[in-house]
Amino acid sequence: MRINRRQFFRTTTGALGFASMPMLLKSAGIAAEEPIRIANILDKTGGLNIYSLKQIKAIALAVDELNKAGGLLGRPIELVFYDSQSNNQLNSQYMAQALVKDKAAAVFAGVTSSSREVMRPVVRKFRGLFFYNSMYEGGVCDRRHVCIAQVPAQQLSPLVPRVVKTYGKKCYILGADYIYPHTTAKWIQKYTREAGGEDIGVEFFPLDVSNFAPALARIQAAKPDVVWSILVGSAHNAFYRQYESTIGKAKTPLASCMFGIGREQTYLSAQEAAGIMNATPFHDELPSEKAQEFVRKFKEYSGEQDYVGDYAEYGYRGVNIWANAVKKAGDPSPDAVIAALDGVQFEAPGGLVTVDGQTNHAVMDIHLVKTNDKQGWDHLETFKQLQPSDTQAVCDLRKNPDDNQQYTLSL
Amino acid sequence: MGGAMPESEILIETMDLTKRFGGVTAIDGVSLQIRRGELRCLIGPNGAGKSTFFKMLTAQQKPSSGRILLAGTDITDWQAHRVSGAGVGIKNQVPDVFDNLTARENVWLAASYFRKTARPKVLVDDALNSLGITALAGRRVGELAHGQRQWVELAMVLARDPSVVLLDEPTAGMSDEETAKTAELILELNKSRTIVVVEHDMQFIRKIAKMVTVFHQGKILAEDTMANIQKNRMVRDVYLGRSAAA
Amino acid sequence: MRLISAEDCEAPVPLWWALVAVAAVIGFALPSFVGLDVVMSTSIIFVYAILTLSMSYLWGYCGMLSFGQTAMYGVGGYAYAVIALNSGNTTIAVFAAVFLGCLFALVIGYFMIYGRISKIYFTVITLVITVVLEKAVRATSDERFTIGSVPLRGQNGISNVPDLQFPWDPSQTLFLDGVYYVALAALLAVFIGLRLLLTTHFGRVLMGIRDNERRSELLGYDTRKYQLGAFVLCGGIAALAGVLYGVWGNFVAPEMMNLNSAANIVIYAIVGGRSTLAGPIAGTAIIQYLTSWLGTAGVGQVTVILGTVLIVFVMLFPRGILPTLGDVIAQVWRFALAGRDRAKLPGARKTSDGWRNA
Amino acid sequence: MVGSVIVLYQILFAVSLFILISLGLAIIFGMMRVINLAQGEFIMLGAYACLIFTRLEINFWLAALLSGLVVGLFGIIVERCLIRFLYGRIMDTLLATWGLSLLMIGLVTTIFGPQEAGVEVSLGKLDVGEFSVSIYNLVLIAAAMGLLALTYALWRYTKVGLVVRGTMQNPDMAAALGVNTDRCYMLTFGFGSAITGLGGALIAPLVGNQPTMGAFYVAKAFITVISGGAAPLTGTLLASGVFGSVDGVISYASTQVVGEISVLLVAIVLLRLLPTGITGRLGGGV
Repeated sequence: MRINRRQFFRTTTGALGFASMPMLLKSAGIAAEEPIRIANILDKTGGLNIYSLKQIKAIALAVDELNKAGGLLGRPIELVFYDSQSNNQLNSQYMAQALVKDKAAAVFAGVTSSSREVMRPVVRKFRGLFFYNSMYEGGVCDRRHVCIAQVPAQQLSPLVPRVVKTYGKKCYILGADYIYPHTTAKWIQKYTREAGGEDIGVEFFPLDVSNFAPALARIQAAKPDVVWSILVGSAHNAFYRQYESTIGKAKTPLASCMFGIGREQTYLSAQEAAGIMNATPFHDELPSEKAQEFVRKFKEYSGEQDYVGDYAEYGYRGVNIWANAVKKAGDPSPDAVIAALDGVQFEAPGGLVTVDGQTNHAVMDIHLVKTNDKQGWDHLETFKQLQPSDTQAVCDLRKNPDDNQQYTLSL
Repeated sequence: MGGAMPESEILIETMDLTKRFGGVTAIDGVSLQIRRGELRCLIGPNGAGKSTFFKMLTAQQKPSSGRILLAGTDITDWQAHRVSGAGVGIKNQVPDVFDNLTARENVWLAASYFRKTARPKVLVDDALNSLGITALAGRRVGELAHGQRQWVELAMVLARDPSVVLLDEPTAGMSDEETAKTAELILELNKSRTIVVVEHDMQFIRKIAKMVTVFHQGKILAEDTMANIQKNRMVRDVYLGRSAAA
Repeated sequence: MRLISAEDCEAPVPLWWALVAVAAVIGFALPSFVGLDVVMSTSIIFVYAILTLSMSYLWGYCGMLSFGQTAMYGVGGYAYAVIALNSGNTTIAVFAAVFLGCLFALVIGYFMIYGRISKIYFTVITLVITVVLEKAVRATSDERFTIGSVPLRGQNGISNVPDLQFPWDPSQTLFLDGVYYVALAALLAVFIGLRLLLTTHFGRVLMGIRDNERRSELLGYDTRKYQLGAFVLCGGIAALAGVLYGVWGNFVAPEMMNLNSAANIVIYAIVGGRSTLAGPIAGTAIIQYLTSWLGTAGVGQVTVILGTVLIVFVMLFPRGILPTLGDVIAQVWRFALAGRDRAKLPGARKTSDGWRNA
Repeated sequence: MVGSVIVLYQILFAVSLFILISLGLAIIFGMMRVINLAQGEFIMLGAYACLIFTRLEINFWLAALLSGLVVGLFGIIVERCLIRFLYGRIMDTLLATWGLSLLMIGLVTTIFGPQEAGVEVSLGKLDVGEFSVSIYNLVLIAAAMGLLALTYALWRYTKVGLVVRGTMQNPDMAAALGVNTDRCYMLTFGFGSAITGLGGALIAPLVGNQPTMGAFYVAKAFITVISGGAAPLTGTLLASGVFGSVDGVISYASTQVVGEISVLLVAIVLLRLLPTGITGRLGGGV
C-alpha cells in the first residue's frame, strides 16, 4: 500500500519535492521516528470533484510544511489518501480502512453533508477524529467531528443585510434540492425579513437540471429586485450563463452564498460572472500577507496557476488546527486531541480561526466580496471573528459530550 | 377422459368464425362441427387458413368475430392455458418445444401439469415409450433432428392426456416409415380421443381419413368422406392439382 | 456451467454441497483473520451479491431482464429505515421492509406482466420505474416530507439508520462483524434457496416459459402467474439486500436507486456470468473489490481503469468469468473422458439473452 | 397573449432539447439496435470538441460542424474497434459501451479537469412584453428542427438513405444485392455519432462543459427513442413532441422535478398503451 500512496502523491501533487519522501524526512531529521499517520478521503473522481481537487492538494501542502518544519512532537506525518469517487458507500468503507488499517490519528474527509453523515457513525464506532473541511447547513453536535468552515449564520448575517441594502427589498431564491440549500434559504428569508425585505419566491432544482428556461420565465413574471442563488454543482453552473443571456445582472442583480466555492467564476466568461455578491472565509484577492503568501505557496506547490479558492484554504487550515491541537495535547491520539481542541487557534490565510469547544465548529473572519470582471473577487469588507451562533444555539458539547446527532436548526 | 363415448355429441363447434389481418381475411365465416371421437382431416392449399384456424381453436390468436364452443361452452375469450386445461392439445406446424431442455424435461413439464393427481414420472415414461423415443430422453432437444423434435412435441401433447388432439402437419419432414408410424399412432389415439389433423400428404390422409374438410381462401369449400372428396371436381381444381407437388 | 442443463434441474450433487459448505466455512472464519475494515468492505460485497442474484435469477432463469431491481432495493432500505426509526424495533422493520418490497414488486409486476408487454419494454419500464423513484425521493428535502417522526431528507438520505437488534433482546445490537455474519448467512440462504428452486416444479416451469412461452401456455400453464410469482420473489430478495445496505452503513439514500446502481447490478451479472447462480456473486466481488482498491491505489482517474477492464472483458470473456472457466474445465474433462459427456458442450448462451426474444 | 407566447416558447425549447439529445441515438439504437450507453459521452465529446475549436478562434457555427465531424470519426473508430464485433450481442454491447463511457469520462477529466468554461455565444436577448428570451435558445430551436428535417430527408429521399434502411432491415438481402453491409454499418454508426456530437456542440453554450454531463442525457435519449418506436426519426420527433410539451408546460406551471417525473410517467403510460412505441403500428418507415 505504501508504494501506492507514494504513486498517488506523484500523480496528484505532480513531481514536486514532497517532504514525506525519505530524503526530505532525513533533511528534517525525523526520518527515523515512527510517523503519525493521518488520512484524507475526498472525491478525486466523479461529479463532486470540482470541490475536492484543490483541497486534496492543499492538505498535502500543509502536511509537507509541517514535516519540513520538523513534523509533530518530533515525529513525521504520513498522509494516506483515498479517492471516494463521489460515492457515499466508499466514503464509509474508506473511513473504516483509515481508522482500522491505517490507525489514522485524524481523518480529513467529505465535501457533502450526505458523505459526512455516512462517515460519522463509522468514526463513532472506531473512536476516531473527523475533520469536515466544508461549509454546510450547521447543527452537527459530535465531539469526534470538527468543522472549520463556515455555517449559515456566520456567512449570511453579514451578507443578507448588505444585499437588501444595495439591491433592494424583494428577493427570489433559487437553490439546489437538498438539505443545505433548503436550510440556507430559510436563513436568507429570515435575515431578509429582519432587514425589512421580503422573499417573493423560493425554488429548488435537482442537481442534474441544466435547463433553467422555465425558472427564468417564472422569475421574470415575479419581478424581484435581487435573485439569490444557492445552486450547487457543475450542472447548475449553466444557470449563471442562461441568466445573463435572458435577464441579465444589469437588470436584476445576483447574490449567492455558493457561487465561487466550486470556483464557478473561473468556468464562466468574465462578463457572465461579474457582479455577484457573496461572503466567504477566504478568496485569492484577500488583501493580507498570509492570504497572498498562501496563494503563492499553493500555486508553486501544485504547479497550477488558476484560481485557488476557499476549499483549498479549508483543507490547509483544517490540518493546521489539528496540528496545533496535537502540540497542545502533546499526544496525537484522537481522544487526547479532542480533549485539547477547545480554544485551539490558527492564524489561517483567511484570518484567525479559533475552535469553539461548545460545538467543535470555528470562530472565523468572513469577507464580503463581489466577482469582478477578471474572474476573481473584489474585496468589499471584512467581518471579524464571527461565532457559529446557529449551531451554538442547539449544541453544547461541554455539557453533554456524548451527543452525536445533527440538529435541524430552528429559526 | 377417453373411453367410449356417444358418437352424436358435438365436441368442437365454430360459428361464423372470422380472422382478419389488416386487409387480409385469413378465415372468413367458418362454421364447423366436430363430434366427439371423430378423426377429422383439414386439407387445402397453403394459405387456405388451416393453421390460423387451429391457432384460434387453441386461443393462440383471437378471432376477429364469431364464436368457438367446446362441448357446448363458449371458449372464444379464454386464455390459451385455460383452453389447454380444458383438454385441447395441439402440435403446431413448426416444432414448438423447449430447445434448451432435454427431451425428458420437455415431456416432464407437460406431464407435471397433473402433479396433483397422477405421478408425472409415470406419464413421462409412458409418453416416451409410446413414441419409442426413450433413447432420446437425455438429449437436449435443440440438438435433435427435425423429425425427432416432432416426436418430442407429440410426446408432450400426449403427456398432457388431452381429449382433443390438434395436429398441424404431423408428418412434415418425416421419413416414410416415420410417416407410417405416425399414421398408426393417430389411429391408435383416435380410439380414445378426438383428433383433428391438418395435412398436405394425400397418401397419409387416405390412410387415416374418415371425414375431410377442405379449406380454400379462408372458407370451407367442401366437407365429405375422403372418397367423395376425391371425386369432387371443384376440390380437384383448387387443390389436388397442387397435391402432386406436395 | 451451461445456462440450463439436466444437472441444473436435478437436485445439486454432493460435490456442489461440499463446495458451498467450504465457501461457507471460509466465509464464517474470515473475520478472525482480517481487520474490521476488511470485514466491513466484504459484507457490502455480500449485500450487492444478494441484489445481483435477485436480478440474474430473473434474467438467466426466467428470461426477464429487470433493470429496476434497485427500485425494490431502495424500497426495502427506506422501509427499514423509516419503520425501525419510528418503531424502535428493527426485527419488525426487517420483515415489514421485505414485505413492502414484495408488495411493490407485485403492483408494478402486475401491470407489466399482465399487460403482456414485450421483453425489451419490460426492461425499459423497470429502468424508468427505478429512476422515477429515485427522482421522487430526491425531491423530499423539505420537512413536509416526514413519515411518522422521520424526515426523508431527499438527496441527503436518511442517516443514523439503527443497528440491527437481536430479535430476542432489542437492547443488544449487532456490531460490524455481526452485520457481516448476517449478510453472509442471508447470501448463502438466497443462493441455496434459488438453486433449490430450480429443481422444483415452479422453477422448471419458469425455465420452460423462458424457453418457449407459447408452448408453456399450450401445456396449460398460466405463464403470467408464474412470471409474476418470480418477480415478486426477487423483489423481496432485492428488498432484503436494501435492508442490509441500510444496516451496513446506518444510511439509506436515493443513489441506491439511480441509473448507476441499476447498471452496476447488470454489469456484475454479466462479468460473473449471468447464466449461472455463482457467477453473479463472483462478478460482484471482482468489480466491487476493484473499485474500492483503485480508490486507494492512486491511479489517477479510477473510471479509466474500470472502463478499460469492462471493455476488455466483453472482448475476452463474453460469457462471463465462471462459464468461461467452466468451459475450460469441461474441455479438459471431455478430453480426459475422450469425448464422453457431450452435454457439457457450451452454446446455450444465445437464448439466455432476454432481448433476443423481444 | 404574452403568457401563451412564453408557454409556446417553453414547449418548443424543451422539444428541441429532446431532439438534439436523442436524434443521434434514433439512428444508432433506433435503426441499428446498438445499445450505446456511451451516447451521453458522445454528446459530451461534441461539447468539448466545440470548446477546443472555439478556443482556436474558429467561428462557433463552423466549430459546431467540425465537432460533429470529429465525433463522427470517433464513432467510426469505435465501430471498427468495438461495436463491429458485438452486432447481435445486445447485452455485450451494453457492457462494452458502458465501459467506453467510463473510459471517456476518465480521460476527459484527466485532460481537462472536472469542469471547463463552456463555449460562449452571446447573441443577446429578445424582449417579449415584460419577458425577455435568449436569442440563442431561439436559434437552438431552429437548429434542432433543421437538423431533424435534414436527417429525415437524407434517410427518406436519397439513394444512400434507401440502401442504409434496406441494410438495417435485412442485411443478408442487402448483401445479396451487392451492398457492402460492413461499410454500411460503419458509416451509419459514424453518421449517428456525428449527429450526436453536433447536438452536444449546440447545447454546450447552454449547459457548459463537464466530463460527467453525459449522464444527464443518456436515459432521456433512450426513453425518447424507445417510445418513438419502429420508425426511428418520425418516432423520435413525435416522442420529443410529447415529452417536450409535457416537460415545458409542467416545468413552467409547477416545478422542474414534477416536470421531469411526469415525463417519465408519461413514457410508462405511453408504452403501456402502445407497447411497440408511438410509431409501432406503422411497423417500420423512417
